Amino acid sequence: MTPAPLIEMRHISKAFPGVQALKDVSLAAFGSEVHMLVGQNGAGKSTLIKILCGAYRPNQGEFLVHGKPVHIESTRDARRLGVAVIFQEFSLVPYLDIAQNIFLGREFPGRIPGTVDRGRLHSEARRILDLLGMDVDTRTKTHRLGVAQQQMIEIAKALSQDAKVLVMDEPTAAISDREIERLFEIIRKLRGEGIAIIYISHRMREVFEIGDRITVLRDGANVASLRPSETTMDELVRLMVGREVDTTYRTRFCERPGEAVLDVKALDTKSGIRGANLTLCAGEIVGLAGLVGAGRTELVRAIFGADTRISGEIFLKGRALRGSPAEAVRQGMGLVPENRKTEGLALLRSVHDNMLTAGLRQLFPHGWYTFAKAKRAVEGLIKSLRVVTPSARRPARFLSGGNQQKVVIGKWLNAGSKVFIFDEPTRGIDIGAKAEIYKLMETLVADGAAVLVISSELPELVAVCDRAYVLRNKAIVGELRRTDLTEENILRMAMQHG
Amino acid sequence: MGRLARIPGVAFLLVVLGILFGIFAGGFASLPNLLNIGIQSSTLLLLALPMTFIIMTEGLDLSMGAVLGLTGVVLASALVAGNTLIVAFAAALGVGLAFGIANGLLVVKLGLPPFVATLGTLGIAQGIALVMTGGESVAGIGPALPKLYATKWVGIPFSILVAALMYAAFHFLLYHTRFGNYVFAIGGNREALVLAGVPAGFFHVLVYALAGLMTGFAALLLTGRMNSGHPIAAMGMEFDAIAAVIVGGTERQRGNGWLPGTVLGVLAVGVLRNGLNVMAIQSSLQVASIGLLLIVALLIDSIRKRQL
Amino acid sequence: MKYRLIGVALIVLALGLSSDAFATPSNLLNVLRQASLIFLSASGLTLVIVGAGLDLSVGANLGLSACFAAAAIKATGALSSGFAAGLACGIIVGLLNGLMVTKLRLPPFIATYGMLWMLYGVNYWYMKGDTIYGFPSSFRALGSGDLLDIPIPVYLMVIGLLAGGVFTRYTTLGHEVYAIGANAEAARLSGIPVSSRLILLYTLSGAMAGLAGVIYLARLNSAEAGIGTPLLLPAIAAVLIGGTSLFGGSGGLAGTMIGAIILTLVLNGMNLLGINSNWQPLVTGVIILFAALIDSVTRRHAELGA
Amino acid sequence: MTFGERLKFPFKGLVLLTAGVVLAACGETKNRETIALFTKNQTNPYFQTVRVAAQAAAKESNVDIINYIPTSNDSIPEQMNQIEDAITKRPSAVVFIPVDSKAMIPGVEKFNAAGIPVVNLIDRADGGQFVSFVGCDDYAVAMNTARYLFEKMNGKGNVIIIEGQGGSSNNQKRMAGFRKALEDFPNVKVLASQTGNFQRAMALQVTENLLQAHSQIDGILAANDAMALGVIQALDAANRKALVIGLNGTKEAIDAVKAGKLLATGDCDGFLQGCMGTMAAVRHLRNLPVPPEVVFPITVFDSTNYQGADAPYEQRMCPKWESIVKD
Repeated sequence: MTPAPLIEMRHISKAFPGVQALKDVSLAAFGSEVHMLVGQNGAGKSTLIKILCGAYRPNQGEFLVHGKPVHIESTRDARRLGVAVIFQEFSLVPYLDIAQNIFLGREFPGRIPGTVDRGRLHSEARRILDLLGMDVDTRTKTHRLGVAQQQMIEIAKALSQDAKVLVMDEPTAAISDREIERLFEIIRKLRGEGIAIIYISHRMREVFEIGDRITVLRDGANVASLRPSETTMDELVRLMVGREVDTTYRTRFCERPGEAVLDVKALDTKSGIRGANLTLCAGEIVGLAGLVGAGRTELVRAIFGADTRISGEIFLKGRALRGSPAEAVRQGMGLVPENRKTEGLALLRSVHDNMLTAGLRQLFPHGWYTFAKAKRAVEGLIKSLRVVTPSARRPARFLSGGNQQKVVIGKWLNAGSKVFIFDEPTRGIDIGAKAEIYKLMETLVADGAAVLVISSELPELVAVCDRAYVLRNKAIVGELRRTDLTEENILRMAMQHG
Repeated sequence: MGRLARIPGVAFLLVVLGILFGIFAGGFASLPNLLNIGIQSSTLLLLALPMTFIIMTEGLDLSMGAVLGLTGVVLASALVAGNTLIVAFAAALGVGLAFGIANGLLVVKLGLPPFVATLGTLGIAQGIALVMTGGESVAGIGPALPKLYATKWVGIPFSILVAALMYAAFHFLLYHTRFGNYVFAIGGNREALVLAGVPAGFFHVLVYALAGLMTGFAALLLTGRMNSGHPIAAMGMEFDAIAAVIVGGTERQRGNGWLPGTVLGVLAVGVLRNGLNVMAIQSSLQVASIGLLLIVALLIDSIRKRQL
Repeated sequence: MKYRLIGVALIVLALGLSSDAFATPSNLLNVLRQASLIFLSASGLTLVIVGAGLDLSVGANLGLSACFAAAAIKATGALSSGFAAGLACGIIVGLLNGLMVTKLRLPPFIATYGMLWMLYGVNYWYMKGDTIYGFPSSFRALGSGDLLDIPIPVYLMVIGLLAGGVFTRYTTLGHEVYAIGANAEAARLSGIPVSSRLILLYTLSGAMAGLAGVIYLARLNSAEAGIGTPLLLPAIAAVLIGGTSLFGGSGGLAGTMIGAIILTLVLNGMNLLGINSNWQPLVTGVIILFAALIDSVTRRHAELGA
Repeated sequence: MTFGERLKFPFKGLVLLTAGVVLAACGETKNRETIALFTKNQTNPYFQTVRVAAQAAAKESNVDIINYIPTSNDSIPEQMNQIEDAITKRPSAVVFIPVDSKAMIPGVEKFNAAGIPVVNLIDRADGGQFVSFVGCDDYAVAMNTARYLFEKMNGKGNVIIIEGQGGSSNNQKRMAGFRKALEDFPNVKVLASQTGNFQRAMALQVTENLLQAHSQIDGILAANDAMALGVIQALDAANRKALVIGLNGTKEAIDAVKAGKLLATGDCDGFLQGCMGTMAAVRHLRNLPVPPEVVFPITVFDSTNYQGADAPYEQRMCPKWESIVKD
């Protein structure tokens, strides 16, 4: 008889205007267990954990702690019951220091009412940081910390609530493999201390590496709850997507690449890239692999002209680029940036307007904008890219991650780009949409375009690229042809020290 | 090292202006003149302190000048009607607080953009003040306020004392209380504050209420200084306060506030105006040099930011 | 937008009922003439705000352009030189604002607020407190004359409105401005040359302020250093009442025209009803809040409904 | 980036820039007596004439004039600051036009406390000790000019009044003068009384609106010349006729009288007051007798008697003190 769950949610339903987010969902968190919660975007995962931590209130459903019914009306109730959540967007205040961030809203009262007992605040923070093996000064302002350190502060925040149930929403999305390893060590340690961990992830490898139990959500309903040992990756994907998803992202590889479309020679940039050489031919999908911080984004931003270049040459279809995004776009280059929401789209504007942002000069060379032509171009792309949206007038804000990415790609198709740069195109996108995006890359390349893609998902890189460059601390350290393009080779090159 | 990188361009400007005026403007560096600068800048500082909190929470308050005019007139009229200074001051604080809370509710609860909401309350406050007084200044406020305003403690005039006390209070509020943490949080990551179970809306309204309250204190100084209340005496002071805060290094994004910078900003404007007056510089040049000061101070910051 | 039209209609109705002199065609034309001046000075500013910027130097720029235009006409006697001087001054100031915001990366609030003070300084120095007055009636007709008994400034407003409408809807440039306003970094990474577009916007704002200065000179038949000062807040109020959001990416010139008309209706109504003008800031403040409340309610409704 | 480096970079460019600005304008001589002249704002030509006159009078009696003009027009706190800053310079005497008659009393008391003699010019302050008040009697000038208008309207008809800025004392006195004149002409009917804030543009707009409301307006009283000229613009635009009067007797108004557009303007001439105010201060410094009040005879310039008053100010000379002050 497995022990009673620390906390349990039963028959939870939640509806937002126009959408039934959760239908009769149950979830149990058992002590000393990592409970993986998987499902596509929009399956209701984040809604479920927001209900668990009291940010949302369910329409129906009940909460049980050790089998006894309880009420969770607010984040305070959840915290009282020992539930702590780490969301994907960090909940850190940049200009407060680490201790102030950890105890935000739960400061130790000082002598004078309303004040904070700073001594105790910092000593407690120090204690928790030592627990996590972080030697950073608790007085450092968090805007000075790297992404990985901020991740650790989020965990410290949860531990400071001596949480019995720790919920983590895609914690490894933005950190390096070394840091992921460190995170898993801490998770195993917490599990050992009897803490129940609910772990949301898109990365199949993590599910099997650390998961003790898996719950699959699809379209707001429980689909399955099983042990990793009882299932395989393909079965999980099928459960999540509810239909057969051929994860074969790429059918035909490029045998005879066309002429060199992009040629980068001895590129040095202010952002730290040193002596990068790179070529990209028409019809090819070339990968850029490397650990977080290896400089892949810095490299492509310099190629695109978004960051300043110190020295070196960039040739696009034979023409030397002086180095501004406007010039790069005019010459047919398009960048699908790392963070869609801040650099790829204007969230408040409609799908229609977003899709036209880059292609205005291309569609209307003489400067006169006509609605009819614009509408035709956008409607065509919505159909061909299968963008799921009630109308072209809908603000981009209301689209799912996958559809937003398609709008960005549509933007570049409108601009007639021939060289596409994808920076982490499938981050935060569910399995179904991932496959579509890679299929899109294939059709682009088939029409003679060239694609340079950055991805931290090594299995995807291996499955999609004709060849790949590997970067390590801001320099290209090697190139892997199709034949020896394997995850092991990539990791070995990316991690080689010295 | 964090502290040093923090010093805004205006600090250097202040030092340079001080040295130059000390040399060229006879009598500038004398104690009475420095006290003058202190007195002249104290009212503006009372407005700039809460304005720092507002700008840190990505807000703006255009109504402070007009509300100061109104609270000044309320204070003067209450005194003329024979009330004691305490009662009159309480009335002024009440009116200021009411407008502060109104601004807060409009911006936080009704979601109006701060520029628009406070432009609206600017008109309302100015309108009430004008209608109350028919545009005339309110005189005959009796001896109580002037006596208080003229008091000195260890040679330090009343207005500088009030300004110093208020700075200490705001410094304590921002850096030593929970409320201060929440001001950083509202500007830096409001979502996180809500998720931490803190009533972020309440504290956000409090930020605007504080600004309204401070116009009551500023009214004490302004009416004391003029020995009368005037409906539109403080028009335009809110722009000077905003400029002083921004020049002082506080940024609208990410809750990057620095209270000492605001003091530097206020003093820079005060030193420049006083120095040019003492040197009897041609008035049109005085006007242009204020604009120049603002732009040069920001220029230094933007160049340094690009270097780091 | 339709809420604002209803707002205008309501005010016209209320004032028409309470004062018989109000609803006469000549008074309404008179209101249009006065509104067109606010519209002209606010039209360039509208586009800057659509591009998520701000231009506080509009009033001071208008005043300086008027003074230079006046001096030019007096010196050369040719009206065209007046236009040239006014526009040139406006354009140069706009260009400087644009360069400060883009190349020097100064926050627009402070850059244009600093420019405001510097322009006043130059204006006081240039005019030394004097007035330039007395201009040929052909020039004065620009401000106070009629054509087919419609005030000439109204034609300018209509032309400005049409030009603005064409620019924002039917030119790629106009769409780029909305893109920059909504998300400048995304626009830059979409190949839109953000800096040069912003410089164009600020220059345009300066040019319109310069043009408004010349028309103001024609209307007043004299130029002094301070004529621009009281015009900044009404221009900004007109843009905000018109529904153009300060966060950028939305709104337009049609809204600004309605905002200008609402503001003028208020003063016109109060003069006719003999209400003491001390009430004027109060009424304007209430209208600004009312227009903003309509906006936030409709936007919130749209969000929930979508 | 050590602190030294950081200081080095901005310091160089910065010092040159600011030093250049400040140095270009300084260089005051110390020895001669100095008179601090406080005027209300930068833009109203009326105060420019006062400044020009004061300069002329000062040159005659070789004293120096230092001008204190608020950067934002009619700003009370700023004039208060300028008073304190002026005291540090220890001027020999002060000629003072208060921005507000009540709010500036503490300022005048600061001069008195510092032992600096003050001549109150144009706007009578409601407190503080003065060597003398020099100015025209707003009340009487307004009354006479209004009477002149009503006589020209042979005592009947409709008029509208365009008021000055609410807070200023000379506006209150001028309105009182208009009201007194109205009492003597019972069947002159006031259709409306609205403010133009002493600004030409506002007066123009207000008049445009009032012309719509009232079809029959025979006379328009404006509290100063700038507004009167705005009224004239409105009348021209609406091609309406009305008898317009203004106050102050500025050169532009005199030209309008010459051109027949303006019926008359009450003489409260800035130039004369600038001269007499400065001379009063100089006489006091030379301990020559100065009467507590120097109020000018009231003349109403109309199409007949404007000669002499229309010469440009630069060429005009200050009259002899004795020609004005008959003790």
